[in-house]
Order: sequence, then structure tokens, then C-alpha cells
Amino acid sequence: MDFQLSSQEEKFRDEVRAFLKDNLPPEGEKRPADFLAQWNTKVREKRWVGFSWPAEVGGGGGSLMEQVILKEEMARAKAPGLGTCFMGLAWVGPSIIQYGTEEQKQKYIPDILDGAYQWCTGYSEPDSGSDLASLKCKCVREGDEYVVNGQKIWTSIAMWSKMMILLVRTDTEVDSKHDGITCLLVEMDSEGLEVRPIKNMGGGAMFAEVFFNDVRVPVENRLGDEGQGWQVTVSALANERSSIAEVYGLRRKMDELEDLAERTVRAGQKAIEMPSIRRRLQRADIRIEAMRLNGQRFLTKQLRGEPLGSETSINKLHRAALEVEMGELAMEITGSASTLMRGSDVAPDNGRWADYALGWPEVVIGGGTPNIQKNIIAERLLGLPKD
Amino acid sequence: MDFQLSSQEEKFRDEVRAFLKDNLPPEGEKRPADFLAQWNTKVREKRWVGFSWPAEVGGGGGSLMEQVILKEEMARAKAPGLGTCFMGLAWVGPSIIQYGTEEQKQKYIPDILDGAYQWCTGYSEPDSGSDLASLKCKCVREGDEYVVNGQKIWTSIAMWSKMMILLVRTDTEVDSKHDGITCLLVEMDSEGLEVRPIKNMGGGAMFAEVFFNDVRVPVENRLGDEGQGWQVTVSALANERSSIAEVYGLRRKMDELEDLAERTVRAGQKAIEMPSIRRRLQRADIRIEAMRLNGQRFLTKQLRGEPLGSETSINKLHRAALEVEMGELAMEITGSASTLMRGSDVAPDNGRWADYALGWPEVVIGGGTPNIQKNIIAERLLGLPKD
Amino acid sequence: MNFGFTEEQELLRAEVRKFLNEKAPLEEVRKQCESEEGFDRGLWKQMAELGFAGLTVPEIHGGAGLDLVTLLVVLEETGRSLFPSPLVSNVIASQAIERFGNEEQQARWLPGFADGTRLGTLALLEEGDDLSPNGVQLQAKKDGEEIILTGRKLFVPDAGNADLFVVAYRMGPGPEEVGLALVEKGSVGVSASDFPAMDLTKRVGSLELTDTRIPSDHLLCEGGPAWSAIESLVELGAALVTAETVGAAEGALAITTSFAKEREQFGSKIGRYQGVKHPLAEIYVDIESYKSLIYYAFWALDEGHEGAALAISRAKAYASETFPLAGINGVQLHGGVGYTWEYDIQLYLKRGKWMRPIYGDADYHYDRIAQLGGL
Amino acid sequence: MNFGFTEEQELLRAEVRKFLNEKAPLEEVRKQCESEEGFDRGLWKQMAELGFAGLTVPEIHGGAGLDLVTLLVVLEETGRSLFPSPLVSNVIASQAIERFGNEEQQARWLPGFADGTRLGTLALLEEGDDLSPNGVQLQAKKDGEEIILTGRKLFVPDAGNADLFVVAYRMGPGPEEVGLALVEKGSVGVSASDFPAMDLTKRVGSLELTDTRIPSDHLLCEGGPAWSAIESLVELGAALVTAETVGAAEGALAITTSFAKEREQFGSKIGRYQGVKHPLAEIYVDIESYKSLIYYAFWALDEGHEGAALAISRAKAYASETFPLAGINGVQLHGGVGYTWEYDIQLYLKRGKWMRPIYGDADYHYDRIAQLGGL
Repeated sequence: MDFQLSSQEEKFRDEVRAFLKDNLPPEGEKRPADFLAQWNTKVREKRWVGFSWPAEVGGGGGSLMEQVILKEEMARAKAPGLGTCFMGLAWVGPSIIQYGTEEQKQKYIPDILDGAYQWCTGYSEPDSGSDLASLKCKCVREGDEYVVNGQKIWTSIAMWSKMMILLVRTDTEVDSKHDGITCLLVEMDSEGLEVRPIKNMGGGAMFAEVFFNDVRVPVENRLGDEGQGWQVTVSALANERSSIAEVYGLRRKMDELEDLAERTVRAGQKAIEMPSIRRRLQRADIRIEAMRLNGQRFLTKQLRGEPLGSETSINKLHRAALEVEMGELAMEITGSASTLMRGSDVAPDNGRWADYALGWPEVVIGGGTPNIQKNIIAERLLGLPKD
Repeated sequence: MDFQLSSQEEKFRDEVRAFLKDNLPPEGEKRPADFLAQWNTKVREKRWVGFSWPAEVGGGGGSLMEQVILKEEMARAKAPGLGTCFMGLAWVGPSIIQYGTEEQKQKYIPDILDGAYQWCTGYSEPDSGSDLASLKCKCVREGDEYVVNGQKIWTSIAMWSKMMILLVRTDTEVDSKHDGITCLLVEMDSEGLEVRPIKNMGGGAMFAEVFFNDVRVPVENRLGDEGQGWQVTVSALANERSSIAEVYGLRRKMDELEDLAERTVRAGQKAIEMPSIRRRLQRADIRIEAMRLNGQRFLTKQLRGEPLGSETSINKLHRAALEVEMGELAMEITGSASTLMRGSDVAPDNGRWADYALGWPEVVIGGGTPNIQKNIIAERLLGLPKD
Repeated sequence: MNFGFTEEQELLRAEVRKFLNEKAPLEEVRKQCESEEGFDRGLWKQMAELGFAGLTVPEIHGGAGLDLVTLLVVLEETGRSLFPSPLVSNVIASQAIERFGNEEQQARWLPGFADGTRLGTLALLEEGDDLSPNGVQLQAKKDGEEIILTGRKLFVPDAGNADLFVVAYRMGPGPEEVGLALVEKGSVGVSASDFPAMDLTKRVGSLELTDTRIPSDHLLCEGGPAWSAIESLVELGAALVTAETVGAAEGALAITTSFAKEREQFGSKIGRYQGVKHPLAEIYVDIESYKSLIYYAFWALDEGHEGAALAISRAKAYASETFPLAGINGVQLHGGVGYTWEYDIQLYLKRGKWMRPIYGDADYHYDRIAQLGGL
Repeated sequence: MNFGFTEEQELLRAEVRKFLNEKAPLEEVRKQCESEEGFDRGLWKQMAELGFAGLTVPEIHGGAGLDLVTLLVVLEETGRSLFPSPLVSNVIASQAIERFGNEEQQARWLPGFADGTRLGTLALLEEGDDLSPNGVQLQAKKDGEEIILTGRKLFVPDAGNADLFVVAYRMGPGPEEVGLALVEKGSVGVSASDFPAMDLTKRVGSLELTDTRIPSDHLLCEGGPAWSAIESLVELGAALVTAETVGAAEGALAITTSFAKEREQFGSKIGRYQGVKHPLAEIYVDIESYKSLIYYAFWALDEGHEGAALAISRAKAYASETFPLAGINGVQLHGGVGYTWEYDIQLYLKRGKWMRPIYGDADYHYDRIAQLGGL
């Protein structure tokens, strides 16, 4: 057991820290208007966008451990993200690198790294829910084109995306529902493609429904072989590593929550001194620390070259519970003011906690409901029978 | 809505209170050595044993509301029980009254009322668990006798009983597992019948396994018709009313727990003033009060002549949770001393809380596990599909 | 011994439910609560005509003169349908006048509550969110028989629509040097408005008073009796909110249960899984339990029974701790659709967040139970 | 960066597990713990010969001189098999001498810990169950270089078997006027015995001292350093117990999981129901999580890293709150058989009740986290 970095890793960490010191204004200090643009250019120049991707496609060629160090330092410094094409960097890019043709790589990878535009993900369908592979979106080949008809749902940021990675069913006569699925790269301004934002309970919209009505996609936009779509997707989702950054996100939120409880005085008492609040804050805090260390155990496994399996569900389940609990805690801390939203002078922090307390489903349900995660753990890690 | 008693009910209550005043030593006062024997004779004379049973079989012929008042006053005064043949009074007697022959009534009912001996209940089998109707205990008729072979388990107080009400399978070729079951009244000293006490985790034994090896039971000891056993049992179990006394039992335990928390000083602080303990005591206290009032709603339904259905599962589920929680609370209140048992001078209340914290399964699992209760509520009260 | 409703009460329930199902199904509720005022004055007028609005107002003042247990039946139904109306605030304001006002004041104000033309509310809390005497800091200056009020009230239910505020003020530094006055919206120096808030069916806002002169015939009580009056109004508020919560919670459970019966996943109704069934069963057990507690509390209130305050605090603490979580569970069991604007379950989740702190959160009521001599 | 064990440590784990599986399967554990002494001295001797007993004792004193992370591996295995042995108490006592004793004391006492002939324990708590300085009230009188001790220690682990007690005593009224001394069982005025207790695999008892004279070469430390020493021993105790708990919890989960895979009800394996699966999944998540916390804590202890105390308190609080409930869940999921003497799951339930308060319950460790500058 050893939590120290090697001297080479320390050197890299110092490089990152020096960069952050030079390029990130200290906390509380106002960032210049063009800060974000400059930041994006600089991290791109350092090849820290797509840091783990091979150098030949324009990535950083970084090792796993260096990647972790980079993310950790960035999160700790509360720096902006590395790159702006979120889903492109998270899984579209890796899928294209693994399954794409030379042309596809050249056409899409540089734009993903530069953040030229957004990608979205056409996986879920109205009737498929957590059962992704039961998808029905119809796709027929006509000459050099695929013709797509059907509907997707829960497509995150579809309304702001130029491209979509889409799963369709090209073959319905299959033994396993995992067969007959094909992956296409689709332009969002294709004729017959319609995006309808889904208004969430907070009143905003992060997700959309996407309708396909005879949408024609050139065959060269197929990613991988026909029928190989499930495999492409599974590899892509596997790329969604037990994210260090995710834990730091929770940690940051927790620090803010602690600060809120410290600042909030109700009935003459600081909220942080109310026993019922304090103990729950402490419990959440311990679980976040446990998640951080769980992540390091997963990382060790990866560093040893062992594949990561269902154990990441451990942190997913923690996160689902914590996002709900922390929202509830924010509500209980702020009492009568808890439900006031943006635009009221007495809304705590101008209503951001109210937004937060309504925002958990995007995280919790998006990543597979807690019930699904518990099934994964029970069946795959404990070997209990399927229900 | 009206929680007042009618003047007739008030009169009955006053009669009970007067009896208690005359016959029960004040709390804290030593009871005479022969107190219990005298008590039993007196309540029997007043026909308060089998209070709700018809007068013609020797019962009290009391109304439901009077029965509730009687139980409530007895519980409030912490009086001993009414009658000593627990299972005989709870369900064997009512079954015999409903399904028994005139001979059976004359033979058994007076003894049950007098507490002449104990009855036990041969329902559960090793492989039947919560699925009572799947029982397999074999029974073949040979002339004027039934011959029983098989095994029962979780038979409460079998080792101290003279008689057993037994369910056997007389017909295996049936469409429904509820058919082909027959109910027998069996002498525990029958040849081929063996009782093996089951040692529980507290080291004691309340339950037993009962083995039947060619046990011969005269046909006149059959209760109800052949194949009518399930019906007899269901009526008997329905007789196990949402017990007022049960809530008073929890209430009494809660008062004692509060007293324990008041008396126990750890690290210079009274346990009752520790926020983590106090809030949990309060929560339990509220739930017991809710159970009491839930019971009154059930009672109202019965008084209106409507049958009580699965709603009693509400209180069963509360009780299951509370017995566990109160045991845990006792442990947390008493800290380092919590696991000390009878015989140590520093064991809190000579180890009775340690016993209590190991004793919940007899209540919780005996009455159907919480999972079973939740299924009953979900399926029968909410109409959700079976699993 | 009868822990149930009379036939008349059950008939009233059926009538109210029918009225709300027809006039305010959830798609209609959404429209009403998103409007400027947040409720439908026409519908409110109709409710007044049917006698629902002035149910507890004495008959001599034009009301139905019925008891709180009967009101409970109405509240369960308005809660079930998330009906946006000033009912709860109005009952508190009218009860304040009925209980603490003199005959003149009753005769002057109560008829408006009975016929639905008057909207009232209690303005109690201020910055500091404190339900103890210390929380009342709004300053009163004596000027002969009158007083002059200056200060700001926060978290005032239905502030934007109310035309009559029952305002708690402070006369001096002593803990119970407080008073209760009636403040009319039209008076000089009065300004009130609603805050943007999560549960659109329940408006909440602020009341600002700047040198507002209160004539002596608008004063209800002062000193120790005023503090007792305030406490009893908070109690009443907690009781009314909990009664509505019983209905709302049943509504949320019904929606989620029928969703679970319909929705299929992995080739099976999701309601078949214990992971769905068991949380729903637990929610049911909780609702039935705080229902029993609050039913009893309403009866005890009507009877002037000493156990009322304790029963209210028990019920409100229980409901405040469990109903918000039931809403979250409901949304989770719906999966993704549950948190879209379009599905109704999220409306109940928001109601849970609204009801948790109002008229005292669980912490407040647990402490109050101890004060009242409970555990 | 390596959050795992070395190959040597994994080999050791395999060796210990094999040893325990062979020599102390649960049916054997039951026999051993029900014996007069509560453990098997012969087996303990064998463990000492294999080097498990004196694992952390420095090599110059006959031990293996290994670090705590290596000991962690052994503790997980003794926990898993509920192995009754004086290991935890012994490590605390030997570490007390190693950390706070002088060279002479180390040379005199440590070899006995290495070869398994000496059994030691920490005698800290008294009536009042107080882990603060105030909890140490056992009275010491100076007599030249010696001290004379009188008083009673409670909740002393393995009191009945220990022949050497590390005893905390009080010199004067000041909060930190405390000291640590070594008391031999055979000395005049010493009497120790075990209490009847729930978890037979873990003995706990009392130590009574009546005018017991302690020679100066038995004194370890006094004053502020003594209080720090005591705190660090409580920390160590909490760490060792939590490490054993990880193994015990995994053992309990394994037993329940395989029961759920075998047992049929209503024609189906009970492990198929989410009502069984989901609690087991939650238990798994908890175990993995306090496992990570305690692993890190052991590494930090070995490194003398400042974060050790915080990590220990986090892990112990987490484990103390969840493992006892996991035991209850395990018994419940077994149904009736789970709470019979015959089935093993109840042994783990009792272990949960034993581990909850020892070396600080959750409340104590939450407060300690705050003291240490955590939340």
C-alpha cells in the first residue's frame, strides 16, 4: 500500500500546479472576460484535452496515473473543465478512435478536441427505460444511405448539438436483443430530424426527445460494422471511468453545504450546530471521503491492468443517495426560505440550493436508478439470481 | 368522530377499574406469593377469561368495545394476563367454538378457560417458511384413526403443552395447495411424537421442532371436515385481532426505555440528553402513539361491522421495526455495558436489555417477516401485482 | 367510541371531491397556479357559495358553523388535488378573529371570510426564521390608542393576495411583550408581494410595513395572551397543513402506484418488483399513521382537549420527516419521466418541500413535544 | 500510488485463512469460545509460532517486525472467521510498551508478546463509560518512586485471561494528571475476571486493584504525554476493531448471500427478490466503503501521517453505525432459522453489538472528527 506519487508523477503534478498557478486567477478574484477562451486555448496547446488519447490523433498520450493527477489537481483548484465538447471527449471520441475509419477520425476527432461543436447521444427510447438493448428505432438501408424512423428520449443537450451518436435497429430477426443494433453518426440538421426539449421539474431543460422521420444518413457515417452497435456502445460506456472528478464535484458541493450551514442562523442557532443537521452532514462527508478512497482502489486495479467491472456501482449508488440527501440537507438547513427561488432577495444564495434540490434526478436517474444499481451489485458482485 | 365512551361503557370501565383497585397491589408493592393463583381464580369467576366468547360455552359474552376497554384497562394497570392458556384463548378455542363438535367443545373449552394446560400450534414446516399452505405433513386415514408422519417447526411452547392443533395434508392430488389440508387435535404424549426444543441466539428456547413418526390420532379428534383445514386456520388466524394489548406492551417497554435513558449517565451526560438518542426515542414514541390510534381506527371499522382486512399489517410492520429499533436504542443508551448479560454487577438492569435486543426475532419473524408484511400491503391494499 | 367520520362528513367529502375533480383536475391546477394570482377567484367564489370556504365561520357571521373535523375532510381533498386556494391561510386568519377578536371585530370581518370576498393570512415570521417570541421583532410604537408598525414579515403564506393580515408585533424587550393586530392591505405604508417559489400551488411572500398606523379597533391582543394566541395559531396552521398533507400524500401514492401497475420494464410491470412495492408499502404505512395522529388532533381541537397540541406536533413532525421523502421516492420510482414538468408526481414532490418547514419543521415540533411534557 | 496489498501480504492472507479454515471453522470457534478461557491456548501458541501473534513486535524482541498494514490482513481474516483470540488486546498492550516504554521495559515485556506466552490488555474505562480524561478516576498515591493503585476498571477486553494490564490512573484533579502503568496479574491486590456477555468470542470483564503497589520500572508515562498515549491507544483499538469488522461483515454477508441463493420460498430462491437483494447490495456498499477508509487509516498510521486519526474515526463511526444493522438484516433475511443458536449468522449479529461501543461508539467518533478539525 502506498499513496505517494513516484518522482516522475510528482514532476508531472508540479507541472500541472505551476500551470494552474500561472493561468488560474486565485479564488475570489475576478476572472477576465476572455478568461475561458484563453483557458481553452492553453489547455489544448498543452494537449491536456483528450489527455489519455493517442498522440497520433491529437491526444496527450498520457498515462492513466497522469490523467488522474491532472483531473485531481484541476478539481482541487476548481479549474474549468479540460475541453468543452463534453460527450465527444467522454465517449464519442474514444468510440471513433476504436471503431472509426481513418476518414471518420480525421473528420471528427480534431473538432472534438477543439470543442468546435457539441455531440449528443441517441441511446434511450421511450419504452426501453433502463433496458437499453430493447431499442426499436427502425433503420433500413437504401443504397448508400440508411433511413431512420423512430424516437429517442433523454438525449442530453440535443438542442445545442451539431452531431449525434445514434443507436438504431438494422435487424429485427435476431436471437438476442443485443444483436442487430447499428451505430450511426448523424448530423442534427438532417431533414426529418426534430428535437423537442423536455422541460424538467425545475423549469429548465437539459434533455430532449428526438424524432426521426425518414432521416437519411450516408453509409459512410456508420461507426463500426452493421450489427456491431451494441459492442461499440459497451466499449464507449466502459470508457466512462469511475470518475475522480465526480467525487471532487461532490466534495466541492459538500464544502459549500457546510459553509451554508455555518452561515445560516435560524431561531438564534447556527444550522451547523443543530444536532440533527450536523450528524447528517458528517455522515455525508464520511461517505464522500469513502467514495474518494473507493475510487483509488478502483484505480489501483486499473493500474495493475485488471479490468474494472461492476464495482463502480458502489460509488454510483453512494452518489445517487448523496445527491438526494445533500439537496434535502440544504432544504432543512435553510428552513422557511428553502423553497424560495431565483429572484427573491431572501432566497438563500439566490435560489441555487432550491435548484440543486430539484436537480438530482438528472444525475440519479440518468446514471441508472438506485434500484438498477442495487440489482447490478446483487447479481454481478454477489452472484444472486436475476429477478 | 368521538373518543368518549358511552355511559354504559363507562360503567363497565369503572367496574374494571374498581376490580383492579381491589385486587392488584399498587405498583412497586410486593405481590403476595399466592397472588397469581388468586388473580386467575378471580378473573375466571368474573368471566373475563374468554370474555368475548359466548356465555353458553362459559365465556363472558362481552361486546367488542367492552373487550377493548377490559384489555386497555388491564394493560394500563400492568395487570397479569386474563387466563393462562395463551394459544387456547387466542385461536384454538375460537376454532373449536366455530368448527368443533359438541363433544369437542365440552372436552376442551372449559380447560382452556381454566388454564388447565397449554395448547401449541403445529402450522409451520421446515420448507414452508412464510408459505404456510405449502405444508407437506403426511396424514393417511386407517379406519378410525389418522396416521401422521412428518415434521413441524417453530412450534411455540411445544415442550410445555399437553395438546396441539395440527395441520396435515390428507390429500396430495389437489388443484390448489389450500385444498387437501385437515386440522387435527393431537395429544402431545402420543406415541411417535417427539419434541425437540430450538435453542435461540439468546440461549433460551421458546420454540420447538415436533416430529411425527406414525402418530395415531382418533378420527373424533378432527376439527372440521376433512380438507377443511385451511378454512379452519384462516378463521383462527383472523381471530388474532389487531391487539390493543400489543400496543400497550410496546408503550410499556417505551416508558422503561425512556427511564433507562434518564438513569444512564455516560461520559458525564444523561443518555436522554444525547441528541442522537433523544430524537430516535421521540420517533419511536410517536410511532407507538400512531399504532394506538391506528388500532382505534381498525376498531371503529369492526364496531361498524366491517371485516378487518390486511390493514392490520400496518401495525405489524410498525411493530417489527420498533422492536428492532428499541432493542438497538437500549444498546446505544447503555454503551460499553450494553452487551453484558445476567450475572454481572454492571449489566444494566441485570441484562434484561441485552436479552431484549436478542429477542426481537421471536416477534418480528414469528408474525411474518417485514418483507412479507410489505408484500401484503403492496398487493392487497395497493393492488400491485404479485412478484 | 367512533374514530371515523359521520355520514354527513362522508357526503361532504364526496361532494368536495366531485367538485375538485370537475373544476380542478391537475391539468387545470397547473393553469391556475401559473396565473398571476396563483388561484382562480371564480372557483373560490363558487366554493364559498357551496359553503366550503366559510365552513368553520359561525352561522351568525354567515358561515356554516361546522367543526374542525368537518373541515379536515375538505382539507384532505384540497390536498389530494393540490388545489391552489387561500383556504388554509383564510381559516387561520378567521380563527384568529373568532378566537381573539371582540364581538365588533368578529361582526366586521368574519362575514367576508364566509362569503369568500375576504382573503386573510397570518404574518408572523421575520428574518431569523424563529417561531419563538424572540422571532417577533417588528416594531410597534404606541401613539395614544393606536400603534404604528414598522418592519418586514417574511414567509407569509398567500401574502400577495391577502387583503387582511394578522400581524405579530413587538411592544418592548420582554420576551412576551408582543401583540397581534389586523392590518389591511390598503392602509398607508403597507406593501406585500409573493416570492418566486418552488411549489406554485402555494404562494408565499413578504409584508412590509412602514409607519403603518393601526387604529385601536384593529388590535386583537397584547402581552402574554398574545403570545399564547400566536402559539395556538401556529398549532392550528401545523394541523391544517398536516391534514392537507394526508390528502396530498395519498394523491402522490395513488399516482405512483398506478404508474407502477402500468409501466413495463425488462418485460414485466415494474410494480411486480419488491424494490418498487416495498417503498410504496412503507409510504402507505406512514400516511396511515400520521393520518391517525392528525385525525385525533382535530377531534381534540374541537373538544378543547388538552392533548391536541401534543398530537399536532407528533403528526406534523412525522409528516414533515416522511412526506418530502415520499415525493422523492415517487419521482425515483417513476424513472426519468417523473421529474419532467409534464408528469404530475413532481408537483407532489414540491408540495413536500413546501410543507416541511411551514408552521414548524420536524425539529421545532420535536422540541415542542418535549416542552408540552411529551418525550 | 498503490491502494492494494503486496504479494507477500496476499500470501500471508492466504496462509492465515487456510490456518483458520482448518483449525477454527465456525463449529470449532463455537467450542473454543464456550470454553472456560474462551479461546484455545494451543492454537494461539501455534499462531505465535507461525509469527501471526507477534507480527508487529520488533525483530530484536523476537517478533516479525512487520507494519500495521500487514497486521490488517491478519485481522480481516480473524474477523471473518470470528476467531476467538487475544490478538487485538495483545497488539494494543504490546504497542503501548513499544511506543511508550523505555528500552528496558521493551526488552523485558515484548518477547512474551512475540512468542505468545504473554497476554496483555488495556484497562482504561471505569464506571461512567467515559473516554475523556475525566473518565480516568482510578486513584494513584505516590510512595517514593512507586505508586499505589486502588480502584476498579470496567469493560476491560480479555480481562480474565490477561496477565499484564496497561492501566490508566489518576494522580491529581487536573484534567491531564493521569498516567499509564503496567500491572501484573500476580501482584498483590489484583483481581480480574470476565463478565457474562453476549459475544462469547470476545471476552470483556473488570480489573480490581486494592492498594496495589507498582514499582517504578512498571510506569510508562505521566501527565500530558500519558493522555496523548491513551488517546493514541484508543485510536489504535478503534482501528484494529474496524479492521476485524471488515472481515466479520464480509463473513456475515457471505453466509447470508449463500443462504439466499439456496433457500426457496413460494417456489423461488429468496435471493431472487429485490427485498432480499437490495439490502444485501447496500450492505456490500457499506463494507467496501469503510474498508477503503480503514485501509487508508492503517497506511497513514504506518507512515505517521497526520490524517490517520481522522480516517480511523470516520471508519469506526461508519462501521459502528452499519455493521450492527447488517447483522440484524442478515438474521431477518434468514427468516426463523437465522436466530437459532444452531445457525451462524447470529454469531455475527452479536459481534456487531460487541464492536459498536468498543473504543468509542459512533457518537464518540463523530465528536472526535470535529475535534480533529474535520466536519
